[in-house]
Amino acid sequence: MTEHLPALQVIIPLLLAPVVFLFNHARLAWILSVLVSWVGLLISLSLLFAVNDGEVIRYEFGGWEAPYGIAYKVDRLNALVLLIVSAMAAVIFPFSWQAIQKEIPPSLHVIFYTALLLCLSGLLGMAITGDAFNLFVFIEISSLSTYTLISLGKDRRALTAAFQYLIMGTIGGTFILIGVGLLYILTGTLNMADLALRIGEYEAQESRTLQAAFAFLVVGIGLKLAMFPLHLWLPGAYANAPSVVSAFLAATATKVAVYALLRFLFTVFGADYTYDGMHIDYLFIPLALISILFASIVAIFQRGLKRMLAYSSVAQIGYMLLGIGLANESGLTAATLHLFNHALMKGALFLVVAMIFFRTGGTSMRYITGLGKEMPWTMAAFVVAGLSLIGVPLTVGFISKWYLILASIERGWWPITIVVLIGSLIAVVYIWRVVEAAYFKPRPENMPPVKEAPAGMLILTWILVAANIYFGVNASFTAGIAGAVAAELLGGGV
Amino acid sequence: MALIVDALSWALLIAGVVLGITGAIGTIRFPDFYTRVHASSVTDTLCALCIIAGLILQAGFTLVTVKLVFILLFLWYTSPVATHALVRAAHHMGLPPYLSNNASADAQKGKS
Amino acid sequence: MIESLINIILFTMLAATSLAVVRLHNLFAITMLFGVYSLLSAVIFVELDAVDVAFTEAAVGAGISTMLILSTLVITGHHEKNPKHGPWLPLVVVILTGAVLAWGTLDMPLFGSLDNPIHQHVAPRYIQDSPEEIGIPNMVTSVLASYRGYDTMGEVVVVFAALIGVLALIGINEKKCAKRQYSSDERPPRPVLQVMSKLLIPYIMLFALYVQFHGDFGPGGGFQAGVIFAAAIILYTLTFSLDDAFDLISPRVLRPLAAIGVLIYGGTGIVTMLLGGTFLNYSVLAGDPKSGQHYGILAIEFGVGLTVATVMMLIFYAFVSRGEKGKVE
Amino acid sequence: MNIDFVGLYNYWVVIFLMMVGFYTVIAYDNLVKKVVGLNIFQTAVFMMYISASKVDGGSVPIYSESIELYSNPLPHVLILTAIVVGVAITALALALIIRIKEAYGTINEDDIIRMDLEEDARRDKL
Repeated sequence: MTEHLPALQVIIPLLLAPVVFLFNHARLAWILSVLVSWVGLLISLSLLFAVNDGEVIRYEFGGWEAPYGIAYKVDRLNALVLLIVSAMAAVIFPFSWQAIQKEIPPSLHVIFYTALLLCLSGLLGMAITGDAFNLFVFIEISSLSTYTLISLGKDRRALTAAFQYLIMGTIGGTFILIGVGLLYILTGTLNMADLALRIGEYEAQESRTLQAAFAFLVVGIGLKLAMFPLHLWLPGAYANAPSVVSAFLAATATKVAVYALLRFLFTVFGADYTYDGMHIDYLFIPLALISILFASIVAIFQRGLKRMLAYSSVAQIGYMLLGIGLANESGLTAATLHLFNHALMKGALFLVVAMIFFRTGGTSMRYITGLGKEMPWTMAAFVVAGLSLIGVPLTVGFISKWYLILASIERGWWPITIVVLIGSLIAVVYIWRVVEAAYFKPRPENMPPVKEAPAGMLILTWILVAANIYFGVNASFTAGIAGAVAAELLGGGV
Repeated sequence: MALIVDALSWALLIAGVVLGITGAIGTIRFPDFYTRVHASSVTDTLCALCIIAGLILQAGFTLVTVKLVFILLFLWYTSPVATHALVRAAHHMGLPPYLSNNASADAQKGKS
Repeated sequence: MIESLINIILFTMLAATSLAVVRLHNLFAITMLFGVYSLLSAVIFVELDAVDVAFTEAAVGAGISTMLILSTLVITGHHEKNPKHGPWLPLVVVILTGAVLAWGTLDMPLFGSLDNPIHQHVAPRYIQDSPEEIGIPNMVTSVLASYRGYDTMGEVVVVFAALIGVLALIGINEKKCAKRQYSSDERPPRPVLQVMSKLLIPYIMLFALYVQFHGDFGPGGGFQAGVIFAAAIILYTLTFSLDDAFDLISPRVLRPLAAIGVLIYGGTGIVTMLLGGTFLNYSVLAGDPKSGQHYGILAIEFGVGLTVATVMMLIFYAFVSRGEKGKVE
Repeated sequence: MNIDFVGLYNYWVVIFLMMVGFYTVIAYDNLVKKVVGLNIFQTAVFMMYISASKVDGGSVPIYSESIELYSNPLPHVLILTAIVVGVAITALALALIIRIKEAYGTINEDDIIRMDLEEDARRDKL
């Protein structure tokens, strides 16, 4: 059965979604989803270990060889992203049961889990496929289920947020479809590896059609990953979705989109064309710097905790784009590493938010005030994950920023270092606002007393918090993979 | 013989096209909803007959002929019903027909 | 020459229709014009040899989409407010983007030329070998169901995901109306419509079955068949009433069927895996690869048809019951 | 540069349609109209793929012994999938619009934004 692992990674959650819907029993749906997420984690771990020495696993659907049929191709980058998605699912799915009891009406629990499984399989399918059109199909599976999940939020704004995301996401998806179509018109193939081989001729000619395809793909994927001027959907969506959904999306969805960007820029178009032909660094570096500063500052002024973290996500995506823009191995290592690290910290932070909502019924500053004494473990988790977000040494956040600073110095652009540091300082400000409210202000009189969050939820959150510290202290495993991925991406080749 | 069939078929096709255009012009130019529906029904009936008959003559007697005849039958079956449903719905919504000169003001109001 | 002329005229008509859609303010009129736009697209698809696509566009764009927009308008009202801000900024953005794109097309491979790379690399294999390898004449069905069968499975899952979304958002209100079908003044009997649609519905269903099973030889397949089958039930609902339709096919029956359709598709893949092939490799289903392909395609097309038909009916039920009976309790 | 009008006309109309759809999405406030615009935008892309699949003198890609030249079947398959994705998105968007109408009483984006801002202002007073 081991040769089927790449297919099983996606197919198990994909087919369990209708099964869950068929049984129509909420608790069973949850148990099945949790089992699936754990099996998925095992599969992605074994895939990662299988490809860690540089081997590439291929899987051909329908038995048709690569350019004729659809093929999966797993290398280190795929395996890392698969691990991020399935690890986050493995923590967040068990967490979800208690969290949704207060946020989603019971009649919709089965539908919630069906949509969650579809979203998981969509993201996994995006991260593993080696076929450009298949990527589009899985983008749409994950997007449709994401719109559904966001609209389940309690406030009516969840509806408008979902609608706005639907419009922008569909435009993004259609742009990707146009980009893929133009590539197909030029080369006659849809397989990414095959595209990479056949595209060289047009790169040399400076074909306008190829440039258009490049632009469409960057803008389309940029919409999906909330690249700075295209990020407008993200704050509303994360702020109004049910907390578990925010946690899952913040930890995985944008990461997979960044992966898709890396795949197109480096595997399909190749590093030479991306940097020397299209000068993507001149686009990404300014955008990244603006988004780091702008989104971080906006985050300070947010009333709600979720909205604040959402803007912080936009800033963090800026760090990843900066890593890509710096165009050297350390920069790409930083970007790849930050995929993993940001998933850990944002996952932990949003789970804390979910616990606060679970106990207090709200997440704006009013509800957080004085919580330090009432929910000590929850707030402690927030502090540690917050330190990681700032980039304090011994946390994962520090490792990513370390590589970024290294990359900017290598490139000789030391002012960028200063911007990265300023970004961290602003992060200190917005994390401190929460800490100050929680620890140094008394609980308002009119708020009802609260208890500590349930042990099960706490344990799962602290697993992520512990991972923040573990991979911050011992970064050799993640940095090793990220470094190898960066070398592979820059070296071109498939 | 082939020439006669061809000529006949082209005559039918051209007649069909003329009827179709007549219907289209009527749909745009007639004064109110009910008369417009009346104009458009020309395209569903005689125009469709002429064009399909013309096509049958072009295709010769094969399986395609049978299919074309079926299309014509279903068209004749469904479009009067659809027109009926349309007009009936309009009538129930209270859209007054365009009658004589003193009623025309009301019709204009109903349309806008 | 005459072909290029037809092509240019049709495309120009399409552009004109799209402009008309944008400039109107009555949403009912916009919806109907959008249906016209879809039908016109379908005609263009036929003219460009894409008969399967034309079939789907006619059934989906002109049929289902228009239907859904109309049933939404029943709830939301159909008058558009005049926009308060001026159209200039978006217009400038759009014209600039369009100009850049048009500049980008100038070195595109020209329309219709056989030398284009798109016709050279992968496509000839499908055209030359698929009648031999798969054993069915319709190449679109071969590619859809076998070479790129995994994409089609994704497509079925997308349809299923849409159902999940619609059920999560508006649900289906199964509560019966208190016998108002034929007695009240606002909904008088409709003898002509009811008799005629009773006569028509069996033929529509028969045609759906024909499209389902004839998809190997001519245009058609599970998706189109599913939509046509759903259209029969939609016609019944419109001419009789939602309660009658619920009596005929209850949403409680349809919901599990929608999931089962996806599972039939995926299950076929699992079976091929267990028999030693890769996922969706139908060749292992029988001793002879060609008949294996045949069985596989039959099975998955059935799954597609089942899911699409049930999902379309359920989505329609959800929209109409929201309009007629209000919120789900 | 010598521009081939007939060979590129389809792509220009595709761009025109895309821009019409795009304009409808960004310039109008009515949510239903936005969805219609989105559909036009998507249909434009379908046209692009299908135009590229056509071979002059080619025939419908259904095998027959008397036919030599066929149009390319692969874009047809891709667009079948894309059409289905399009209708799925339309259904979901319309369901969202119904809920928005019930929650806000309007489907005009300007009004919705205004109501949200007013709500924010009320919450600030708390």
